[in-house]
Amino acid sequence: MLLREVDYARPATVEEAISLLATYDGARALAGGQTIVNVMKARVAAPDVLVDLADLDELRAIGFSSDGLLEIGAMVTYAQLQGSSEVEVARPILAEVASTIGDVQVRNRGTIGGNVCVSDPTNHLPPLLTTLGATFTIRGESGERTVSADEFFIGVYMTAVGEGELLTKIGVPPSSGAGDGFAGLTIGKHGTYVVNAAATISGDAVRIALGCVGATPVRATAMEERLAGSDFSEESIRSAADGLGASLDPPSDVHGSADFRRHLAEVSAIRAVSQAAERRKGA
Amino acid sequence: MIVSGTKELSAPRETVWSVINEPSEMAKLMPGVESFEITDERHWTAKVKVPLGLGGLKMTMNFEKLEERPPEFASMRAKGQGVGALMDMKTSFTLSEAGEGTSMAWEADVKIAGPVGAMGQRVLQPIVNQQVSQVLSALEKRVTEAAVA
Amino acid sequence: MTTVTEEPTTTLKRGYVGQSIPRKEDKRLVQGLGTFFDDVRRHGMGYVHFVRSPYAHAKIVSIDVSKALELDGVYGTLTGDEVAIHTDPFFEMSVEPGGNIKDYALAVGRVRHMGEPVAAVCAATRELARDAADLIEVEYDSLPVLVDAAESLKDEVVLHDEAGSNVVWSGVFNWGDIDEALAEADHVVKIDRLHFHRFSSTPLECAGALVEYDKGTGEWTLTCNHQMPGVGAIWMAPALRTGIDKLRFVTHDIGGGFGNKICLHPQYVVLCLMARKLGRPVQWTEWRTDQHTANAHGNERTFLDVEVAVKADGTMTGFKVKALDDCGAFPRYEPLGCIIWAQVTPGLYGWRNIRVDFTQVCTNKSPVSPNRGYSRMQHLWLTERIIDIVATELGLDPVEVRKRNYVKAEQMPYQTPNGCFYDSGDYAAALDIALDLIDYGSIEQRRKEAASRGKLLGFGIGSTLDSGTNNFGQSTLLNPELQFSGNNEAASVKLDIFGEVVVTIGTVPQGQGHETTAAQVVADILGCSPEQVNVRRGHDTWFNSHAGFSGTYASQFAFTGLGAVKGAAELVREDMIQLAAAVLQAPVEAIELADGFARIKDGPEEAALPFMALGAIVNANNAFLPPDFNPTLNHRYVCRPYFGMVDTEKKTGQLTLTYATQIHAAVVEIDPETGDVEIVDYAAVDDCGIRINPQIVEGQVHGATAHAIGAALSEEFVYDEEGTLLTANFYDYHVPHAMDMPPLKTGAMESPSPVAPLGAKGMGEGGGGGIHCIGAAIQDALRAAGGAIVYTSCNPPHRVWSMLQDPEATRANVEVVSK
Amino acid sequence: MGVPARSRAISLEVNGEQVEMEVQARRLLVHFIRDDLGLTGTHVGCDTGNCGACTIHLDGEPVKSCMMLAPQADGSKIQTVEGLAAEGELTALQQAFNTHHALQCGYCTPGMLMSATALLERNPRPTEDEVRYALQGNICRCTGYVNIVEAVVAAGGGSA
Repeated sequence: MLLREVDYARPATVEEAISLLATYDGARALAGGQTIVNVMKARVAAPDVLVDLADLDELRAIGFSSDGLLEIGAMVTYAQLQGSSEVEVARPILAEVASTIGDVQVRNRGTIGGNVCVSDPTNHLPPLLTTLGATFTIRGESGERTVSADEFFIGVYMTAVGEGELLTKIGVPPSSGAGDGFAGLTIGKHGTYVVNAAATISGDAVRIALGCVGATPVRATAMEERLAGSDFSEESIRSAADGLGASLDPPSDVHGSADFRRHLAEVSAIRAVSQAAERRKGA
Repeated sequence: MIVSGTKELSAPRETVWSVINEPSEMAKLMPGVESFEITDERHWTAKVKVPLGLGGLKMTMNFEKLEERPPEFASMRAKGQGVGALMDMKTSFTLSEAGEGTSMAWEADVKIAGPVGAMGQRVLQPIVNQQVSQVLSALEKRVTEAAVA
Repeated sequence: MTTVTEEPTTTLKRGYVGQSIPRKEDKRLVQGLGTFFDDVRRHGMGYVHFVRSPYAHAKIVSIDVSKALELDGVYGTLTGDEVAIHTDPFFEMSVEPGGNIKDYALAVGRVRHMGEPVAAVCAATRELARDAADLIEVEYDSLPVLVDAAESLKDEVVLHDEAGSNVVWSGVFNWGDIDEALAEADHVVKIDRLHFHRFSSTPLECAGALVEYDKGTGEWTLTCNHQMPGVGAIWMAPALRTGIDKLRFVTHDIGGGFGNKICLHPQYVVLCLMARKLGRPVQWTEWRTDQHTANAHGNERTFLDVEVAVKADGTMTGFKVKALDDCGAFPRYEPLGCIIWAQVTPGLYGWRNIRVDFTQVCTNKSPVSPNRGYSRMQHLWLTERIIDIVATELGLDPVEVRKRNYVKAEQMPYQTPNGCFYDSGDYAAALDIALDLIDYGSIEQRRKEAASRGKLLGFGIGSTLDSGTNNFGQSTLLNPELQFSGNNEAASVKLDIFGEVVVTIGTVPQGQGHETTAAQVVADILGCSPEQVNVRRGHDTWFNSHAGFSGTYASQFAFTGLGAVKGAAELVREDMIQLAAAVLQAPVEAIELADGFARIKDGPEEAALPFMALGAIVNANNAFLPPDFNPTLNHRYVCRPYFGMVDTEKKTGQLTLTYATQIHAAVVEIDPETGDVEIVDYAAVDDCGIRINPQIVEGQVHGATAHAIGAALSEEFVYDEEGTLLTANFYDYHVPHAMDMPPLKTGAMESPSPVAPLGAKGMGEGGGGGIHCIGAAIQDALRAAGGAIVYTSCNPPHRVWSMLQDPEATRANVEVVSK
Repeated sequence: MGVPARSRAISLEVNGEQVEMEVQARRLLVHFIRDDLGLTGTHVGCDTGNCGACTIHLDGEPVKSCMMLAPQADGSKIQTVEGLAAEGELTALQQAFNTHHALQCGYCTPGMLMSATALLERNPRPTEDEVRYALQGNICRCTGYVNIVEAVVAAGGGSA
């Protein structure tokens, strides 16, 4: 409940934030703080310097890029995603999933950037953004780069955001008729996921990513291949999921054995794909 | 938690042995080692900071050599104490010749107690795997360099 | 939300008693103006932080506090060695071997559970105390860990060397003749193993205290949230080598207790030593993780080798069982749990032949402490599991089989095989109310409808008793040397100078609304409104309004607490009437107390004295009163219910006085693909006799139900084999939130207690009805998917899924031998 | 501006009054409110941000003050439970909590009130489901939420 001593800075610009992150050893960005403050309370991890991004308004914007990509600033809160007309128009699944993260208070503070940068395997957004084909823009002193989800999520609590770098925004392609689904089993309603799955069907192609079964979102590639061009009937979805569980090496914990997670991975994938199939245009 | 595996290394067994049996060499392979001190030939201490995105987990690790049968088998115990976590790890390596190279079978029994142990059930295994894979790729690089040198 | 209330049938005269008047406590609490112990500050106060063991079992090789002491702002430290020098081990209730256990305030030489306090440090701020704790270096040498009671029983590893065994207590309870009953039965149903899991009520406010030491008088003042200070003092004073008069407990508002704040004496002794050592006030606030890890779990109990005697018509005549109770690392309040269950030996049923072979052992887990439904809930779960397993195995209807076996209304008062008296109740009628509330007739139709959506629907009943006002004499069934028996509670009522009615109670409430209900009772007796009655918040030893075991526990406030309030108010009333009669020169029979006046019945308007006049006369203007007439308007009363003595040979006696009935019914839907259980309909019917304040009673029913639902579906303290608690916080120990809770339908009956002063039975603990009915409903739902038997009290999705995967594994646990 | 420091002079509005204080960077907002400002109505019920007993309004929105550092509140307006009945008159919601017996021990109540007040401000007549959704981040161990939900619905003029 009580933190170690820490230095705190609240930069006024993104450049200043990056410079602080690059200058100070053990500096970490502080976004909504809904994970990192808790971790610091337990003294499990202890950054030496917190760089509070609160004043960086440019990271709080939701808009569209010139080529129509939905661009979400890293400091956009879940509550903002819930209430955003841009998200509603371009990719409503983001608001739908955001509305089940944590609780009202957490959604008022927690940010999309924080969610992905924490890269906790139980988080909602990593698998979802993986299937949506999101891109992640990372800025450092030497410039800006944009990476895919596969490149972004490196491990538990590890992402492509390196020392002295900052995730500034996330780009999400608009649905354009695609159907998105998200399913899984939580501990209590809207609770932490035991296993989750996100699915996106765009034309004939389907992308499926599983959460809580590995260090990072796991793509169900075999299932995706089997479903390519399918009619997405319940039967074809179910048979495509066959063997998905066996292909995974999920962790065990108090909420489920590895076996239970293998099973839930199949169930979640089936449900996410079914939901996506129902929602795609012309379905 | 027991993690194990086999790693094929493209260096002669003696070279691999000389790296993994030398504390100062091993220290270079481990991620996040901030300082390193040899107490005697069987004991050494490292201060490490396990690099996690959230800010790093600081630990003081005390290593003890348990058994060695050059150039094929070594085991050691590492006890780590940090804020919020206690770690007790027993590892062993078995090296066998595989053509020009070496096949290394390794096993680690990792126990983590304290708040981290309770909080991190879901993530410890992936984190340990991450650490192990980093050590292994560093080892591969190091022994390959050593074999060339 | 539906609330159905049966119109109570009682002839008792009602005034404010019986009305749902809004609580007096609320005004301060809704403004954030309550005072909880952590809100209290003292000049120069230091904050205490405990250094806790990360190991479940280890020798302490060394403790080095020097680095902590070097930190600026650190006031001092305390270690187990100092504790061993300055205190004696706490009193143990058990006979040998458990009685030989040495339990100190801090670990001495060895730690026996994760989170056990090893050292304490005190500093100028909370943060500094924590910093300093991190600098205390403890070297441990780990020992083999026991996390399974059956393993403990082998004594291959022994936790307490001085006891020589992990067994705390064991004994056989044998009433009637179970061997004969089994021999004469048409069916014998055998169940190998049932497991009641570890959980606790986890009150939202954690434990803690502010402790001040007065060097001049040698007295300690503990501003705290201990819910049973009398018992706390009995443990603490001898350990501190002082008299009980040197310990003053003060409570204000307490953020929930549920029994989990009864065993705080180890931490409080540390605070007392620290306050004395440092010569300054010290305070400690427990964290949630510590509360979960190292304070107070409910008793975990395994039932082995159950055999039930059943007649061809479904009448059950008895059962036998081996109960193995796991009390964690130290007994503390135990082995009381080894007997408390016997208050409800037969549950609600008429079987007369019962044998319980009871053993309690230590393990390397958190110590236990009483927890809402203490020890009876575990036993009632057993009886309800027996009923439903027998029903499933023999194809009996769960409603019919209950009605056949319930004790009948006409049998009341009913003497149980072990000598307790069930005072009143009509279980079958209560069950009918519950069945109506959930529209029992439509279950099969709803089952079909759910099946069409791919869901498994199930229905279950939980019938329990909340036994109130316990007889401490039952402790002598465990240890005949113990000098405890009976029970009592005190209260004081006075009329002050300006006519204020002031009530002080000993009961240390933690949310049960005692200020309100006590005011209702006093208002009726003194003829004023509850607003005029000032019931002092909390407990203060210096009020002298408490008895030996004062506190809120064992569902007894309505009996002893209000009994004491009633007694004191009646004495004050007597004074007021006599005084008014003297002043108004009228016979006492002519005086009535009403509307804040003592007046002559049907007399002229001026023949009335306001309370203020009475208070002023006695306290300030009394020279004219005759020398032999001395009304005080200030009385303390002790309510001491009569129990009689227990028979330690036969293990019989009146262990408790009132029995409130709860009948719960649940309808659940299981998602067979995930094992997720959703409660789609729920009814709770409670009969606690006369309800002093029905709204408060209903609130207790809601709360007890929520605890049971949490326990049935998600709340579980799970340990790994190293003794690490895996559910040490609210992330992994999931308690129900507003979206998890189903709508609750409640119903009520009032079967007045013939033995209680106000006809009101103790209530509030409930009997874990939700645990039983949800387990039964899950078992019912699983009939359509392999027919697994529910063998544990906690069924989160992964466990339900396992039962769906391998129903045979659970069925192998049960065998029916029929003639 | 942006030099990292162990402490920070912060300035914020608390229940309508301006407060200025130097705080340690590591000080949790809830401890600042309770220990430094003496507003002890805001409670601490857990150490992981789950229970919501510490809920306050930050610039009008409910947040958990145990998951924020005090310096993060620099420049903001906060309201605590003590600010609800600032004029001494209970709000309709506070009154409904009393009438409907929506509290027992009262420890979760301040957080509940802050979450429910925020709900009623943006949705004056919430349904039962909306109330449950809005209160999901507040744990109560006494009431089973039944009367709390009922009180909030009633305060909004509806009936549960």
